Amino acid sequence: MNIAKNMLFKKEIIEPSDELVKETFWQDVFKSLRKDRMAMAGGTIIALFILVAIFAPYLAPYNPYEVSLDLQFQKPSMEYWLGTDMFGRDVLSRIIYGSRISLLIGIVPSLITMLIGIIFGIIAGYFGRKTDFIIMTVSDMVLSFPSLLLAMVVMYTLGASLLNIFIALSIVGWAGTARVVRAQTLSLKNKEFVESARAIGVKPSIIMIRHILPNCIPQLLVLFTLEIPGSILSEASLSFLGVGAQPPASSWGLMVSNGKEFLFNAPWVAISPGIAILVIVLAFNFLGDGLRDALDPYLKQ
Amino acid sequence: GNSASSDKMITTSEISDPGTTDVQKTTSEYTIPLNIYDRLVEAITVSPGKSELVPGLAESWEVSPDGLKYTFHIRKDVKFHNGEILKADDVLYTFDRMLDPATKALNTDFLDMIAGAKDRMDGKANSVSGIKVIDDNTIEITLAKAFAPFLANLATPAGSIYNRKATTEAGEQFGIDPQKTIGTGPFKMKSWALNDTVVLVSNPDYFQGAPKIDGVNIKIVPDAETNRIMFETGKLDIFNLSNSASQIPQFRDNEKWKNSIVSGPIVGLYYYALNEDIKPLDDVRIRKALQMSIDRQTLLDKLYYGEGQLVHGISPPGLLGYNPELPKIEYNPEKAKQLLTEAGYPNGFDMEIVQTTDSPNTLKINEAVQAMLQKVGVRVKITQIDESTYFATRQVGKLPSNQNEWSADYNDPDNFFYTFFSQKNSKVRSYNYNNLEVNAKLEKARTMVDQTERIKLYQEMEKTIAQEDAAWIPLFALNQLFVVQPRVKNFQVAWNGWSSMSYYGLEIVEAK
Amino acid sequence: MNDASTILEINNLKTYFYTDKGVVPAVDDISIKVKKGQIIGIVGESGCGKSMTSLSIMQLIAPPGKIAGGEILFQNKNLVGISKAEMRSLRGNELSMIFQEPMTSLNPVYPVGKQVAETLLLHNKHMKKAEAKQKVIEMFKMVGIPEPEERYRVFPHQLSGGLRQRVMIAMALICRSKLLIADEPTTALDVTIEAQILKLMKNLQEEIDTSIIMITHNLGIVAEMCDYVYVMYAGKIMEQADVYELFDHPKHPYTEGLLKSIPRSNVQQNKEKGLYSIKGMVPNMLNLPKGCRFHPRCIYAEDACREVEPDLVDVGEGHLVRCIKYKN
Amino acid sequence: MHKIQELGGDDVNRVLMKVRNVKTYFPVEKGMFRKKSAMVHAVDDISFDIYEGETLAIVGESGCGKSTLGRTLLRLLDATEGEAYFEDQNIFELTSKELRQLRKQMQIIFQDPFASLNPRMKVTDIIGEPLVTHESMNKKEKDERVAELMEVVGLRKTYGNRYPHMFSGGQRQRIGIARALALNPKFVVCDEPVSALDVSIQSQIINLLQKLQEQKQLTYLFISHDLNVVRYFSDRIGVMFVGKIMELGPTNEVYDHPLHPYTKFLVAAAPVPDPHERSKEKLILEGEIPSPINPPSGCRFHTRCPYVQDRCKSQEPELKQIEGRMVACHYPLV
Amino acid sequence: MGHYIIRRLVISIPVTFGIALITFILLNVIPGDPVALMMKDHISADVVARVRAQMQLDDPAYIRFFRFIWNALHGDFGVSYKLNRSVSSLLMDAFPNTLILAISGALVSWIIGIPAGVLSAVKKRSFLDNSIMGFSLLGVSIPVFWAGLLFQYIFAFWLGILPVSGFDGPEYLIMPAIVLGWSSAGTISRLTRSSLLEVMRNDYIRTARAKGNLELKVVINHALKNAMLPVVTVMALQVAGLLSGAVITETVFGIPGIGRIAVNAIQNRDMPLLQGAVMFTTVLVILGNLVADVLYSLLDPRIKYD
Ligand SMILES: Nc1ncnc2c1ncn2[C@@H]1O[C@H](COP(=O)(O)OP(=O)(O)OP(=O)(O)O)[C@@H](O)[C@H]1O
Ligand SMILES: Nc1ncnc2c1ncn2[C@@H]1O[C@H](COP(=O)(O)OP(=O)(O)OP(=O)(O)O)[C@@H](O)[C@H]1O
Ligand SMILES: [Mg+2]
Ligand SMILES: [Mg+2]
Repeated sequence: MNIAKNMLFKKEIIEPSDELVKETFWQDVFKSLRKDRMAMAGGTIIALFILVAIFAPYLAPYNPYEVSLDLQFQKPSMEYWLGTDMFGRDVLSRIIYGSRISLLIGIVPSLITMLIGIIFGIIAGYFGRKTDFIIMTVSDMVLSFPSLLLAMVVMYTLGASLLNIFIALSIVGWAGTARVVRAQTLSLKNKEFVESARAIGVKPSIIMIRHILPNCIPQLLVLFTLEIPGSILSEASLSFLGVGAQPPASSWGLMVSNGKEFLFNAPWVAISPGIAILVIVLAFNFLGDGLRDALDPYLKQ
Repeated sequence: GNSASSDKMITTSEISDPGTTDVQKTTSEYTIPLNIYDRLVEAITVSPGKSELVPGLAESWEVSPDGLKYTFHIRKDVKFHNGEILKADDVLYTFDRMLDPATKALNTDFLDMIAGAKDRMDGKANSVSGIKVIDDNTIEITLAKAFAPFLANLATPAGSIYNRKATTEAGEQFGIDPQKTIGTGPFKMKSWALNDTVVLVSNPDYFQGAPKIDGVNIKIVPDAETNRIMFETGKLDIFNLSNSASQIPQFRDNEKWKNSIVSGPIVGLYYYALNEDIKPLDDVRIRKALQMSIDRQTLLDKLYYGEGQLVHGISPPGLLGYNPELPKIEYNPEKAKQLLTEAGYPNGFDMEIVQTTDSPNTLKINEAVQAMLQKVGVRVKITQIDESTYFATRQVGKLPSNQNEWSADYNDPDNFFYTFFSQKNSKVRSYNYNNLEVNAKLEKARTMVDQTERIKLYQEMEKTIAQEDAAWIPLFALNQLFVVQPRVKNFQVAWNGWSSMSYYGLEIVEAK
Repeated sequence: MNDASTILEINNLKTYFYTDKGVVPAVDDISIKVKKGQIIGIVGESGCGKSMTSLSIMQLIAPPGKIAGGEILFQNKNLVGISKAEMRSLRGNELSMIFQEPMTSLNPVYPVGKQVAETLLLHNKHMKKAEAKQKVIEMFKMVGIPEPEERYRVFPHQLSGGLRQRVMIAMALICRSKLLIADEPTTALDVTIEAQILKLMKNLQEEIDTSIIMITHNLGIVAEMCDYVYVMYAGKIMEQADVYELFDHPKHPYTEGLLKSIPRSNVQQNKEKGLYSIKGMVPNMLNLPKGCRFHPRCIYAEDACREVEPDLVDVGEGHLVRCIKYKN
Repeated sequence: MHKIQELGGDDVNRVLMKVRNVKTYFPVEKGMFRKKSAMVHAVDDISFDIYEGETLAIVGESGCGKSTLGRTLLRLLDATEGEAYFEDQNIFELTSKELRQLRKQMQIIFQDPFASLNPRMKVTDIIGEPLVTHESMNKKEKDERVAELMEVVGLRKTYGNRYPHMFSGGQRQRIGIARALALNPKFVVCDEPVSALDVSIQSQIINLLQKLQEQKQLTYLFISHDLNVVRYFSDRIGVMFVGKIMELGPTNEVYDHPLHPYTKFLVAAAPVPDPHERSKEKLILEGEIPSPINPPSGCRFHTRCPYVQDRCKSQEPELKQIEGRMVACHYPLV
Repeated sequence: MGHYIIRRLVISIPVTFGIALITFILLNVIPGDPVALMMKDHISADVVARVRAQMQLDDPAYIRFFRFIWNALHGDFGVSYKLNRSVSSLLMDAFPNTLILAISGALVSWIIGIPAGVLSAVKKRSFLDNSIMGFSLLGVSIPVFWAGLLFQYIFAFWLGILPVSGFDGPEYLIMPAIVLGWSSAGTISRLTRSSLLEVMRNDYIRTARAKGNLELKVVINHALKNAMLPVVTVMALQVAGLLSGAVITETVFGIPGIGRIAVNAIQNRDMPLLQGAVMFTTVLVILGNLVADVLYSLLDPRIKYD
């Protein structure tokens, strides 16, 4: 039998054969996400609500702020699909407009939380030692401070306003994110590709941005989708305690807590925003769970 | 068994825990003090919304013609809950304690007109020169200046009389520890689980005879809906609708309950305060315009289901010197706009209304008013701030416009007029209303002895303040509504509202 | 072929994975026979279906995988389609398995002794715990675990890799199984420890007289341990022969390539020439090449190879090859 | 700069790297709470030279400190003690700026082709990262250089904008090699570059490494536990055991005539791919590898050594020169 | 272990101190005035000024802070402005109620959450999984004050089988515990599910199957104990969190607990009380953390603290 002769210096090109997976990471995730019916339902609902929020002025049948006490507590009818509240304002229109504030309250603090959490988490995880100790001690403080109380204190300190709700919820939330990011960073820090970047002489700041952060994203994404419903519910609680969204704005949380007292004589006032909260929170949860499942193999790589 | 249906205990509820029953250290939450202590003079409800001063621990008194010296003759047969006999010294002790700086009392305003009170409060004297014990049953109080409402003043819960021995022994625990909180009243404190229940039991030795009920359970139930469900399931005997006006139609239209509603006017009113330091509220035309742009009748009808009547001045119905003839403040948005234009604001202006964060009822009025003012072009921003900030800001005269309520502490116009518009108080209440003439008249009226003249002066001032100067926007006097279980008899709405509810007269008759 | 000495006979086994990207024929029509007391080897590169073959025998294929055809006769009983209860009574008892990763194959929260005893108790309903413990300790002694009494109580993390693998072996042999499947039992171990474990397995096999299926990608281990060898490539058996025959006269170009590409310590290799290497790489199982699945990498490939899939042909003395060059 | 005495070997070759008494210890973190009482003696007083252009292999069992040694020499880990001179520069004393400069000269190829490439970066960016970091190249120059590198390691250059997961293990290892070579280093640490690969792929990579060494005059520190590969690939070999070098010398000599008992057993333990060899009685080392936290007293190998003597238990043997090799044994097998 | 616990406690000192400081700063930048608040509508500038001085509120902030710390170190958290009682006794009185509520709420959430998590992990992505997850997430999604009202309406008003509000016996605990537990059952079930799914992928599960174990036994004996490790941590933290997080439940059901005290303290700018309540709950959370870690080490033989 004739063995191939000197193969060593033969020019050889390895074909990355087309049979190999061609999808990018996100295509792959999206593909497995698409099969998850609950997650897709969640995603669709969220998309719908976002559209509603964007096109609120076109969708709302009435001016949501228009008070006319003569129209107080109209039952749901053809004219007022979801009835009117004690000021005669159209509940449907208020829910439609409320989606703006509620989604903002869900998304903005979660974004801020993520941002702060990422920065502190990566820095703590990457540099370790004293930096880590300080950041983690502060985050311990935040975490051991009862979150609703902390939010309340902050709201009292800063006064009730939308911006301050964002701030309050972010102050409460960042510590959890920082922990997750830090843990992730700690595990990534010892990964060979990070070491390889160090071996090349890449600066720490760039390593953090280029190598560590993108690999935290799947985890962060899951966290993000689960943070949002948390914020929406926190705002409802804050509204219940009187420091949530401010009238005449109509956040769902505010509508629910205001409508609570009419639950017996005019149930429609509170039930429909309540259902809106329920639906969006469930939607985010299902999407988050679906994402987690879809990202699962990547979270553990 | 704490349930309402058992024995002869009445079960009621409060939204929040009073914290202390020492009236010297609180300026509200008087229900329990009213029932466990007595005062030298008592203000009783004689008919709905009407009150009268009657002898209490003092069986009689004399007032010197200049209105400066009061001599009280104290009953001989009164026993404190600890068995001590009431003596004039206890009265001296009580009043001195209020003024003693060590007490850190908050209610000193009720006694600071007594001669020597200021020195005592400032720590310059060890006793109050104006209070003298003549004998065990006689005490003489001298005022620094004549003060017409002094007697009515003493009839407020703040005038409750303590026992020297028990109170001294109790120290900081007085008013807190049920066993150490000793009064002479028809009920004794039995137990106190903070934020849960206060139990009062009847005092069989009460000098006017033991109450007909065994006692009162006062539940602390913060949530209004929970309150309602408790009442409907028989866990409460009395349900106060003032915290949930929205339930009024529910009960009014309910076959089971509609006959159990006890309603009555109270001497108190709702109003908007306007801060004249904030532009353009310094312009009387603007203030008048605001008065005219609020459809008060609709507010009353829609938010309070018509349970009350409009007020056009300062005195609510039932107050000494109430003037039913006062011209009406009309709802006239057209004229209001015209006034705004005259004042240089044809397109309206921006206005801030503040309120405390956890008062949903105020918020409702504010939201409705916001919409009404919007119609004349006034753009209202409702700011909710926490109570602490609210009062701190108000105290320095910087609080923007706000809606508020006031019910009488004592039945005298002074309690309204002076409280709001005197030079001293106008700032503290953030009106910054400075009509020197009115200020002088207010001070004068306090000291006047001739009641008829005095009332006339008040009615005159009322017109000036509320209508000519439009210093505030009076809204309405509301009825107080309660739903009461059928087994509870003799329930009466207190003349000045819930906070002074006496349980003494109640009876329980179990239906067969 | 039902002679008494055959303990396991796999005929035309197909284990497919039905994924959304397509069907993966992880095990594609393979036949294997194991005689009593025999050590057979299955070699092949990563992903060629070795583990799936063993898991198929154990009936532990998890969805989306499924046995798509063929039969697995264990002591003349077909395991494909057997009831779950019946299968459970075989597992760990007559049929047992050692896995590749001793580090993760033991439950971290139970003492190792207990884990071994569990197998015993599962298959001997009347056995007392104390008796089981006694047996486990004996077994521990047998697999060369020092201080077996103390070791009974320790947790997996307190043992080194070699000891853990011994525990795994003890677990597999505690019921004196007829057939032991060892899926890369030493891959995770160090050479010196590997030598210990291999020796141990060999000794035990002689003592207990079980048959062993040794799955590995290390030809050295095959040469040292096995009597008969199957070479797998992309789900199919490419060549099977007696171990001496295979190493001395490899017939399939793949086998040949594999043997040549190992740097040998006993043969003086000419460094200038470079190592022999098989070009290209293992095909994607979702998209197998037409014809012989090895042809893209085969230096002898002809046109015919690209068209027809060759059969496994017997070239005598139990030597079978799947290559177009050999026709009967 | 003081003169360092050179260790062993002939003086024909230039010394590229001098390693002197290097120790790398890790504090042990017990449980969740950090109590740093114990130390892992991962690399414990190691000295040797690396000659320009040679392949020095380090073999030893898992956990004996091979990777730690490699990483310490690249200063990816900080040494606890000792000195290491790369062309007369003590790399342990460089400032971080100097170090970044030096990184152009010395690179590393990792074992795990899956973990060593950032899964979120495209191949071009992975290979181009060293270029972007060190050379101010414009995009075009960079892309050209990357394409060139890809070709050198046998990757089709059109696949530059793919992600690592789209490649097989062998291809990924090639990407890692291209990245390591991007800056034309002199010295490359290969930390088990082929142990994760299948035999058929393994030989491709070994050939590639060999080709590159010849073309670019690279010096390799080749870490492996596969004795067959090492024997084939290296010029000299160092045998490590629990943080120490036991024997160091030219590959064939060490294999054919091991002086240290450990080397002898290690070589014997490797399974031979030849069934005819199996009838021979194998030399099998008993016992477990000792813990690097508490290495045995005296000679670290004494607990497993069949030739152990009393002296071995108490006195630690030094690495001495014997027959042109270095051995750390009181009783070498001469 | 003893050492470990002590050192952990030592480490938590800066955390506790920091929290005291943060609370103090937050409360001091707010313009409010506790005395003004105590007087409410009867406010009078003279009285406020006098009482403030009497209460030493006019001292510089740092003096007040260190006075507070100094007293706290001596076990004296001061006297509540609003309730006129010693903060320590207020907290100690409220604590048992909250503790009972928190524990029973947590129990409910475990009783719902853990089996739900297990079931949905075993039947992953099935209808059962989705509906169980849906149910436990429902608890998370409904605002607590709503769920509370709903329960009161159904069980107290309609069915009349449970008391509406108050805290006089075990029957009073049922609804609040369910409301509270349901609201956190989602977290537990989700965690159980993902943890179990992860554990089920492990090699030792395959080993357990290869031994001939029943699938149910594999899940319960082999997977669950491992899967519970992260869940237990969260469970211990959850109890700690519920101690202070039950504010709304306490309000709706009229339970005299720490949460309500704390909220009232915030509303009343009752500095000593809030400081006390926050310190108290912080210490509880820290202890909860510690308990979680200790439990973890008891369950997981791999972790030893010494
Ligand atoms: N869950 C799965 N889904 C799809 N394909 C799978 C799955 N599990 C295994 N496979 C495929 O089955 C084939 C055979 O895998 P198997 O584990 O038997 O390989 P192996 O020979 O044991 O490899 P290794 O040496 O890496 O253990 C692989 O190509 C793999 O892609
Ligand atoms: N960052 C670290 N922290 C603590 N200990 C470590 C660290 N890195 C390595 N070690 C320990 O140092 C010792 C040597 O590890 P090293 O990775 O150098 O071994 P190795 O010879 O490369 O082993 P392998 O063949 O498994 O790669 C081991 O006991 C290891 O557990
Ligand atoms: Mg396998
Ligand atoms: Mg290594």
